[in-house]
Amino acid sequence: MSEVSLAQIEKDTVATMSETTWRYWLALGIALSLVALGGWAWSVALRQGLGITGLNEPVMWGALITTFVFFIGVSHSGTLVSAILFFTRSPLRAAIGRSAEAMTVFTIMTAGLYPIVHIGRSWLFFFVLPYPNQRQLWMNFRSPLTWDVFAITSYVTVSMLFLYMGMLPDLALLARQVKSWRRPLYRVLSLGFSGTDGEWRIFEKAYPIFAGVVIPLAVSVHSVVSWDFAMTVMPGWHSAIFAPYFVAGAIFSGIAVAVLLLSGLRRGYHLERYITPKHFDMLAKLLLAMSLVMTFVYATEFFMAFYRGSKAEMEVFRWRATGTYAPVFWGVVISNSVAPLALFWSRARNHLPTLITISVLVTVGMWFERFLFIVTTLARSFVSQNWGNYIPSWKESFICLGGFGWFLMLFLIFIKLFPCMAISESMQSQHAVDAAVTPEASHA
Amino acid sequence: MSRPGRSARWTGVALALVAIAIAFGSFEAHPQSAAAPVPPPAIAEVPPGQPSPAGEVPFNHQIHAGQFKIPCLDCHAYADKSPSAGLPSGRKCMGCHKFVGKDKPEVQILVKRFEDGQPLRWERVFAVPDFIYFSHRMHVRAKVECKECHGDVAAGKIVRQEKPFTMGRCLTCHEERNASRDCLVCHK
Amino acid sequence: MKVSRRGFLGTAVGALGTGALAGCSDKLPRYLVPHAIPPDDATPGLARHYRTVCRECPASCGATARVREGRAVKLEGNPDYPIGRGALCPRGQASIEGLYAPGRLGTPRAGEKEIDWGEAEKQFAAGLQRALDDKKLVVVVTRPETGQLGKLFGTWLEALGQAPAQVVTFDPMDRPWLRQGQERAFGTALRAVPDLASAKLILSIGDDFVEEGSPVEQARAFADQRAAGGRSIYVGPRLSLTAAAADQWISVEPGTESIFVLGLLRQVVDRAGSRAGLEPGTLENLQRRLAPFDAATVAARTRIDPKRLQEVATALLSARPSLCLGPGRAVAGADAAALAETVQVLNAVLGNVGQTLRFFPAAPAQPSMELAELTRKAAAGDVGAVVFHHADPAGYGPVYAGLTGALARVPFIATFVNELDDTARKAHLVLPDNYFLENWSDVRTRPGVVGIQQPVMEPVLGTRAAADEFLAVARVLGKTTGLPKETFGEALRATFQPKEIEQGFRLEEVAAVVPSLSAGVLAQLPSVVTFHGPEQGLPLVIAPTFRHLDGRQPRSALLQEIPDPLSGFSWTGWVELNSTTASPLGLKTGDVLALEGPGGRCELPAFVTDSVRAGVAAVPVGDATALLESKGFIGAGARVTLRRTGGRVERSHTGVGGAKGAEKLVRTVEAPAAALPPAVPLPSMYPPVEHPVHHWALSIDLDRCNGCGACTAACYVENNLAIVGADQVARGRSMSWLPIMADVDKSHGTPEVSYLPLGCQHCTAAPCESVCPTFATYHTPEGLNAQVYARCIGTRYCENNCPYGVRRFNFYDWPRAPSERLGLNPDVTVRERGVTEKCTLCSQRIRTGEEQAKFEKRGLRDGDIVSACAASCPTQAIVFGDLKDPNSAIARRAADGRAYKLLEELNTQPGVFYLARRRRGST
Amino acid sequence: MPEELVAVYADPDEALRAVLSLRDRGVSNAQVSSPAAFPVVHEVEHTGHSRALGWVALVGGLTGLACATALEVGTSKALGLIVGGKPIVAWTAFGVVMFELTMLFAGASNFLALAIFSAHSRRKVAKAVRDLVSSERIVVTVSLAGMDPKLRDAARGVLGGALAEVTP
Repeated sequence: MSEVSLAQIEKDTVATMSETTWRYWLALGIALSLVALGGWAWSVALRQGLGITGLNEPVMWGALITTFVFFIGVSHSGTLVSAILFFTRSPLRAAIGRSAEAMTVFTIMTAGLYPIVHIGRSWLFFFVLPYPNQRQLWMNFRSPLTWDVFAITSYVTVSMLFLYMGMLPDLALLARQVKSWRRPLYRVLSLGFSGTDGEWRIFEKAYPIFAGVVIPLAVSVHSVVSWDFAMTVMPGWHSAIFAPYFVAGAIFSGIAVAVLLLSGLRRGYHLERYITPKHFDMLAKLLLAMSLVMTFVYATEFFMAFYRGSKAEMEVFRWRATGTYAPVFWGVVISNSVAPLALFWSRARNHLPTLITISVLVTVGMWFERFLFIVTTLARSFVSQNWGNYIPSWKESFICLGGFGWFLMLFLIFIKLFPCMAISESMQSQHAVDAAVTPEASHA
Repeated sequence: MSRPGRSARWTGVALALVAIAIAFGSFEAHPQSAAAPVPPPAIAEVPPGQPSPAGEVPFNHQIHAGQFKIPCLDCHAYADKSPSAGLPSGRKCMGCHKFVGKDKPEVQILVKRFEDGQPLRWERVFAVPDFIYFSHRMHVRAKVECKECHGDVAAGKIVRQEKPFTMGRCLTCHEERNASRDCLVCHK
Repeated sequence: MKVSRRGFLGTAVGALGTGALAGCSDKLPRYLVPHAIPPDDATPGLARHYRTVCRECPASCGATARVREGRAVKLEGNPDYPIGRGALCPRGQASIEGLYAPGRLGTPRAGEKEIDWGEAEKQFAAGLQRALDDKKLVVVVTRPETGQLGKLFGTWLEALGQAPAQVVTFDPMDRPWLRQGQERAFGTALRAVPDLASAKLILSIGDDFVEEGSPVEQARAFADQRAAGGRSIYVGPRLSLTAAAADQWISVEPGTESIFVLGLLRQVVDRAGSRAGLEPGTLENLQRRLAPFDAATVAARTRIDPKRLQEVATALLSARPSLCLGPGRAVAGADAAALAETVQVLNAVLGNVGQTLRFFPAAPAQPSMELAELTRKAAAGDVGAVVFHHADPAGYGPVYAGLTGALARVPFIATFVNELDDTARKAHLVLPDNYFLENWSDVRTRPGVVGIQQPVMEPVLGTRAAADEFLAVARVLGKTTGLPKETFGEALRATFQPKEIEQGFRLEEVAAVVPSLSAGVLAQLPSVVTFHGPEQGLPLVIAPTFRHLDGRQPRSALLQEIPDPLSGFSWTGWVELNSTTASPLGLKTGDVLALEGPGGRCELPAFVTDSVRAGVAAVPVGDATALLESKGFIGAGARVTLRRTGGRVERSHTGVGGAKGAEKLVRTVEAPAAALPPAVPLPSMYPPVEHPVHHWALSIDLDRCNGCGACTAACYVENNLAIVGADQVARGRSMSWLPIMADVDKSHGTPEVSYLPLGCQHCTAAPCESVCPTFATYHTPEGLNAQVYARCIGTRYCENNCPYGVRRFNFYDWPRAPSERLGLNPDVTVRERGVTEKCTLCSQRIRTGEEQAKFEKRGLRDGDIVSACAASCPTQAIVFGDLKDPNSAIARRAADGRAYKLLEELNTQPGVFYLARRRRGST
Repeated sequence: MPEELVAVYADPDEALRAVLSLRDRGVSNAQVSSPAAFPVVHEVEHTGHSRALGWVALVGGLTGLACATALEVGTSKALGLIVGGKPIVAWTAFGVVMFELTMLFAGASNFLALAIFSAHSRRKVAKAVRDLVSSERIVVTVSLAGMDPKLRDAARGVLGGALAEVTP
């Protein structure tokens, strides 16, 4: 970080909220269009039934569940990366932590919609919630879907609190600085936080505890989502590797999406001073590491299938690589395993267009990777008479696109309402940097 | 805010509107290849406590069951034999009304319909949803009083569903009487 | 003509009967309407059962109709009736659909105009009067009416002053060559009753007796024969259900089946002729006539291994008594009567006559007229009026083109129908008859058995009994000599005892006769089938299927919806081509082909398979009629050309099992008595689940199952399964709870096909249950895997975690016509969209049965409760019962060495178990 | 006569120097209000509930665990439905929801504790003073009430140039 005055940090951050460029409106317009499209498609599904999707007899889960798993995955790295950077005292966190956390909250809010969209009777979704009712009925706590309900609601609650907690000092600061309608909003939301030394002590004690809660929760959530599949008996799903595989995949896709969001923010709001090549370099290294992990997982899956000798499982994996979806499979291998290898070269890591390209590939690749393992298992399970195929219908794809629009919309609204960089934390780390440059100043 | 920014805002809004228009217009216009949209099935429920019209003849339970103390099973004759309790046939009504109450206008409707060989139509008051199997005869056999579910029909002129037929009520009673609480006992 | 299901829905249905009490649709009625005068025998809420006869085909199995609130809701077999013995075929199961079909006619029509019955009778009388005035013939064309109705037609004609013989029996699926062959072999007209069950070896010359004839009876007898260790050989061009159930399938060069049989006969006569008890002259005659058919010649002409012929002959000679049947439709050419004669000679030489082939004197022939004669006379303008009675020659395309054309010269045509058919479209007057479940009649399909068809409900629509209209018009004309004064039903009823009506039939003593071969037998040897039509075409093989059994496309949406078990096509016919025939043309299954035959053309999707002989094209009978020339019979002898249209038809499922890399679901044991290796109990973390009182279960014997699909159809009717239409079936959204899966084993050379009804396995450790978040599916204390629709939110997680893939999802609220709603089973709810459903083991029947037993203060007996599939299974392959009852039939089956469970290694502990198929290998 | 000295610093280091020199001179009751957790906030003597935070989270987590256990065992027993051949009380399966609720309750109680304890601790500093804080204003206050006059002077001396007028 170059020489930036503390006031400049605040000014630049406030600018992201108050100054609205044409790029912002364009992005918001696209987001809203996608939401409208997805909302319309969903309304058709609600009125007519899930027959409007491409789902069929063997393949009962498709693009909608893929999108759910994908967004849960993306949600992972935000909070997780932020919390891990916090514990490693990384100076990089200040600039990117907030957007990463916001990304988590909004992706999980998006992901949470999909189970509701994809069930046959969306209007009875409340059947999975624990509440005393006249039917005297409860949910089945043995079902991974029930675990999902708890895991996701816990995770979204905790992630929101985590985001909010980290934002308290900023909100307090802004409540005193900004005018207009924002002022009462920030005042209320800041919960009276004023930056007294006592509060800082409590804050600095509470925040690590919270971050400590967040990390295992984040790991558990994607494990639970993986258990939606691993707890079944289906070939290709029933595997102990699934939890770590999903967590790794989640971080992988999350980092890719974080790269895209950050580069967008940086470009849109000229935050080059804060979101620096160092950040991208770090993310690129992480991306590369996760890519290697994913490659290892893919190899392990195949190895296990053929080593174990289960006929059905061998067939699923053989078909995945050579059957109807073989082009998708090899596309996924290229985007998730081969393309990120370029990041071994520091020139690729520091060349933003390359990194963005790889991130886009990984984002798309991870969506299809989820699609593949969901669909190939279902289409090729035990009873060969039931083998089938699945292609998402247009309306179904619109609902999926709607999710991307929804996420983007929430994120864009967020950056207009709240600081997308941690002001307080940035000032703190800027000060630490300054102090390191002139050590005599701090220890006089 | 600069000028290009403002125009861009309108561009964005316009883009969204166009997208919505495309979404609703062009796609809706396509013929539905699949099944036609069918509204979710509604169960014609009579809300509890609502007085319900008594069909063609304003039948008075107060007189029949209250004043004259005619047992329920005399008219709802299948309640101890069949899952369905049944309504009295025209002939059954005429069994008495051949002789009594012939001057009353309600009875005259009955007599007229019977002589024409036409059935009477009654408004439904009590109903369980289609997915529920309820056997009157097993409940009569278990000595469940009619009024435990149907309320004191002899007390009012017009029968109304005083308490809702909720699953919780069924379950509580089944539990108290040690009857089966297996789902398939009632759900069909 | 294809019946579009969606097309049904716009049709308005007339006023429906009142008196309905129970709700059986998804919307409860607002009003309750009790009877003015209650029927004596009906209690609302309880089912009544009436014995009657199924009239879907001339086999006329006994049937029991279950009637709820005055509406027939399900047809079962009549367990006491000697022919069906409690089972029904899929057509019989689907027949109830016709009662509530949206296309049913309720009002008479004159041309396009709907008229009332008074006007209809007036026009009917006027048409007949004109014919009488013009001194022209009045002819009745009827479907086979073997009982008193058939006699009534003669009496009626006589009363009109016509010859009683002017009755034409129209039965396109009749196989007259079988009767003619018998008559030629034994010299007299006889009625043959084969006894399949006691034959040690059955040789079928293309006779698809599981599909045609009296399928329920024959299928059961065949299964019994197999169970008793009998063997069977099928000679024909196509692996039909019958061929698949047989131990060996031999396909000879198309058309040379007669050579094969002659060669076989020579082998048999050479080796055992002297011991056959034939008259010396006959034997000599046979030897002389059969001399040219030595093994080498036959092998060369039929293109089979010469050893094969000797093997078959040896098998026939060593397994006595045997039974030779045929020729069936698939191999019957113009000279089929001679081939049938040869087959009977074979039976006689093998000593089967009187053993497995019993003969009865043929019933005294009703005076009748041949169809050809009618055609001739009509064309000559001698016919003044034709009254059709459930006969639709125009529906068979070119086959009866002669008659159809000649009808144009008939001034008055009236027809009695249930639904508008092609003949009715040409008729001047269309009179809607009651459905057979609303009518009185009787049938004599078998010497000694009279089936009584009694109405089980009031007519749904404003139809009238055809017989009564015949009487009414006679009264209008004032010509009632010899005709009953009362209604036909009353007259018929008076001829039976009440007890007979209650049991649904009357038995009569008939003595069997043992005929001997006539001396001049085989005076004319059967010739090879000659194929007409385009030179470069392929011989056309007619494939009898359940769905197309009456030779037309079925009107029944249910029959259309159920896929053919081997080809996987539903809502369409198909053309079977061997892969060696199809691959040079680059054809794949589903490619639409235009077929051109001597009589016409049609378009059908290809089914590329090894289950048909190379170099032929096999087409289901309903589609094949469009290709045949006007010969008046449906059989072999046509040649068809194939041309690709570029279209595609997708199938409901990917096809059959047995693919490389697939799990093998059908298990087989070699040799009749062999058992499977005992299953190793798998360890579990959890204590075993107890079933305190009952453990309801299903067992399916794969050795008995022939894939007919009666269980599937019965399940549809019993459980209100939705019929989703061609488009949705092709998308894989069929709602069948018990589809028939085929398993093809090619490891022994010729493909061996087994059929596997695959419904919910009712696992004790069901993977579907533990994943449902709302407890919509769980394990009941009685061993069922229950599905509570009201609690289901449609996550479809259960469907994903079902290794058997038997759960179904309601993608839409499937449309049902208002009239179809009347036929719904009120004991089963209609599932709304977004809900998962699957086989419940007929939980409604279990509930009703248990309630009834409790109400009567008694225990349950084995057989008190039977699931719809088990009740309908013609071969008794499916048995339902309580595993906790050690004396139950199912408990005995569970102890069988062939018992196994599907995908046992997953430790799902299914409640449904299968008995392995017995493989006997080839001869 | 103001009861409180209020000094405003633009530079966190200056504020730190001021606080340190106040401490050197025996003034120990200085309070700092800062927009960020600069080192200066750690140099002030502190009394508060921060130690209790961990315990609150622990208790919250245990409450969540207890709630989950009660919910799962209680409802499963009440329904008594057998699914998948598993026991009614299936601990392995119940573990997941127990974990999730433990974490949820721990996090939520930690957050609540933060809100409550912060509110409690900031009552020592006047609101008008807190409102001065901004990115360029770090406020150091010294309460003069009951203070030795010598120390008052020392404090005034240290804070001298940075003193601001505050109208309460």
